[in-house]
Amino acid sequence: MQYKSQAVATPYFIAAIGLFAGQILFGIVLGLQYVLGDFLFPAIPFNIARMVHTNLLIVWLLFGFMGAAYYMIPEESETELFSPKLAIALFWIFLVAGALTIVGYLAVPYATLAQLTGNDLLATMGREFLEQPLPTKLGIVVVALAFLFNITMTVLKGRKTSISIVMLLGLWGLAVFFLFSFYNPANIVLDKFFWWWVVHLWVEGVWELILGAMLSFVLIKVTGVDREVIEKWLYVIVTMTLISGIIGTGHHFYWIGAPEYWQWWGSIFSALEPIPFFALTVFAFNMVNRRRREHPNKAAVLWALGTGVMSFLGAGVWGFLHTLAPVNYYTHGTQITAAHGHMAFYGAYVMVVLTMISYAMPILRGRAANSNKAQVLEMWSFWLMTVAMVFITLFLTAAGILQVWLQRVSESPLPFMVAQDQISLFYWLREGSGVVFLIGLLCYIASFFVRGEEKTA
Amino acid sequence: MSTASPASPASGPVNAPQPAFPTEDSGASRRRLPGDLAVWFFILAELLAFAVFFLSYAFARARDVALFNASQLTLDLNAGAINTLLLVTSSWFVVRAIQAVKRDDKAGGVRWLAAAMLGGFGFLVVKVFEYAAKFDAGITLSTNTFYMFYISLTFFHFMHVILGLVILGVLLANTWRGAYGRDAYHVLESGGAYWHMVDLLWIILFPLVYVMR
Amino acid sequence: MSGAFSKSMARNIFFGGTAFFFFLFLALTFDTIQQYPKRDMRQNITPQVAAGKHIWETRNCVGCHTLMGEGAYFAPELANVVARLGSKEAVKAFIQSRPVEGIPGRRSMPQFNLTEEELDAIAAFLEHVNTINDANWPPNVQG
Amino acid sequence: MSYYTAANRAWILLLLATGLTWWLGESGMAESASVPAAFLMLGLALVKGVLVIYDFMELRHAPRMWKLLIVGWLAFVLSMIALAYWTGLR
Repeated sequence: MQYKSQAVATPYFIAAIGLFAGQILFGIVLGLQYVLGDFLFPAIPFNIARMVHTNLLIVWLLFGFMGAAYYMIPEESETELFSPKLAIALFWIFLVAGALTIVGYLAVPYATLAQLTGNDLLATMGREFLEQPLPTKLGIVVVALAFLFNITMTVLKGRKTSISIVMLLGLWGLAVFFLFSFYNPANIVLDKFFWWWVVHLWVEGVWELILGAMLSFVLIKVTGVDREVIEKWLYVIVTMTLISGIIGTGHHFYWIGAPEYWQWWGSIFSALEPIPFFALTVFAFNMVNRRRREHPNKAAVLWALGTGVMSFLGAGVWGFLHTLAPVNYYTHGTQITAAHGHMAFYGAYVMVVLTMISYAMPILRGRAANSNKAQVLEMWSFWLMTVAMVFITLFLTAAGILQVWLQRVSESPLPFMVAQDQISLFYWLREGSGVVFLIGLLCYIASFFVRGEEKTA
Repeated sequence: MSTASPASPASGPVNAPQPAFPTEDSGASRRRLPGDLAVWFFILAELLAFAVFFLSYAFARARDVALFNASQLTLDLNAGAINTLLLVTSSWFVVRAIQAVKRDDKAGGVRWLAAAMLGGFGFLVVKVFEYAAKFDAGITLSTNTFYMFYISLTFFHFMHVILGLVILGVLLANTWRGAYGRDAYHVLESGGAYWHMVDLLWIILFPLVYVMR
Repeated sequence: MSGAFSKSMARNIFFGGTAFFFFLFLALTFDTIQQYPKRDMRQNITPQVAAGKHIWETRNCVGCHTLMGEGAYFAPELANVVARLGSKEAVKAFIQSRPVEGIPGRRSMPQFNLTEEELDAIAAFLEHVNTINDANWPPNVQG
Repeated sequence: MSYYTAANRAWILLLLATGLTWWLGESGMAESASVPAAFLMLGLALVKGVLVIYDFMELRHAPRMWKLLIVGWLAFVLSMIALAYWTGLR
């Protein structure tokens, strides 16, 4: 660790992994509810568990992004963090606010929570992924602004690299587009249109800048390839991302009341969206092949390569699978979407955060890399989680294809619930894969506690 | 006959600020990609986006030829043709500007670039009149599939012309400042390549949307 | 190839390209908003429909159902539920009749204990959604 | 021919080809002789495109990969348009 203040990243990474574990536990509950409908009912109905599952995902990824920024930015800027104290204070504020929100979801009925937290003053709750109570949303804005202030000041007083610029742009974009979560008109068509300005422009826009910057940072460190080369690639990839992804938002506007031309604009530009992900894969492998050093942290290299491949498969291939309007007409809102969502989030964002943690945590703990034993266990966790996710995706895709067939294409379409009963076998298989994923995650956590001969920094 | 002689003043590799992009067939360093490699990647991306757009139009037309032919008749063929002439000529002006700068003829570079921008502005003016007539007639993106494509394609291209003009403006200012010359025309070539791409796209767009039936 | 690819050029293209496509997106958004009055049936958004949307949100219905295909995939699509069940009354009756303890072994909808007024509102909201021009989606009445 | 004159020649040819395309449309040829006229126009677009690529973009002496990519793009797009036109005839 080159700069003392990078140490503030440690609690962020630990919190991220803790919340990740929570997310997966609730994922297992959800998967079980798909096949045993009354599991935990009425104590934790499906919608509550799902809210916890998705909100925890968002929150822990944000913890990961912030931790990554606190780790990367001082090193990139070649200066100490503007205010480490602020970073620590924000950590506790964000963690407590996040925990209270989850407790709120689980402890009181959602309608009561809405009433208690001032949803009648400004109704923002109850929309997918934006279920957080008003104080939490405001808290996110405050924490994000203070965090951005801290990071931006650090960059301004130090060296300004392309990686910092792309990272900052991504983080600022994240904060700015979140503001659309406060816009909730009574007109559902308008509501849905601008809801995507948060959700799509996050995950298929500015988050990809953060992803690119994080991956580039780790690749520079573990391969020793010239910064110039990596930063050029970074620019090419993020350019491709945004020129396809911004208009690509249109693939969400097909069936929610927007004009029909979005079916063309959305299809054409989202057909190009796999290209940047493909470039990312080529980039990761190319850099690792051209490496000028053998970094002792093999696990981090594996995660970096995994990010390239899995984000291309999950976001690129599985996204393209159902993005063209004529296909999407039949697959919209089915398990196909769920399949894509799972692999895309895992392949792109979960894996890049784990890449960063894998690279940075040993250094934060005072060594260049973990012991061989610990790394072997971590690689096991990589394969367990990744293979499990591939199977989750395949089973959900199979379930989705069957669902589309039975419920939408067939001559005598079956009602939703009848079709669901027909495909429960795939839900069982998915649940099994989910358990394997959980085992992989437990291995991952265990790898932090494995001792053995350590490689000195 | 059409190979540039190494002795010709500007086209030889001697003056190129950047070494050639090496390929197996590069036969010494004769073969050279003008401009910055980054710009060529961008051009490829743009060409790809337009290709998907053009083909979407072509195959959508094949499914409803009567509608497309009927709607196409309402377009202003003359405006389209004039715009082709303007863009082609403007592109040629840019070539002349680069040739001038390669001779260290700064004033010539400025003049030709200004003329090229004038051509681009002319294109925009013609197009604005054309749009005004269409919008007055109550035509929007949602009128029918043909007009959806007509407005989408031409407007997408229209914005590229605007971007190209911004780029030409920057190049003009830099040429004026004397930033380019015999040994530094790399950026100028990059911007020029982009402007030629805008031209190339219109060369396909014009017959496709305005004339072919 | 070193040098033929300059980072500053790549950076300029990134900023220029991003601004370009964002402006294009804004232009399309502007047109969309112009077109909305013809498609979103806003003339039918009564205070009751607005109240219904509020019920929809505060009961987190989207956590199980989809609405125009967006939401969770655990329970049926609701944009066309009025058409599927036949009437607003049927929708109200369905919501009202959910057993508190659920149905053993089956996916169950919670009993929300809505008042008559709230039931009317949510039904009015769902009826409104049913009339929105969403390009003929879903493909059939089953959603 | 040096590339100074190559560009000038390209410009003249481009003007002529544009005029021809315009005449095909304006004279009603595109209407009456639609199939030959359409393919003639696509051919003209190919010639014009190659002129722009070779003499304006200066790819005539560029590395083969790049020349092939851009000309290949042009040929691909035009032939797919021709294919689409042909499927629309029935």
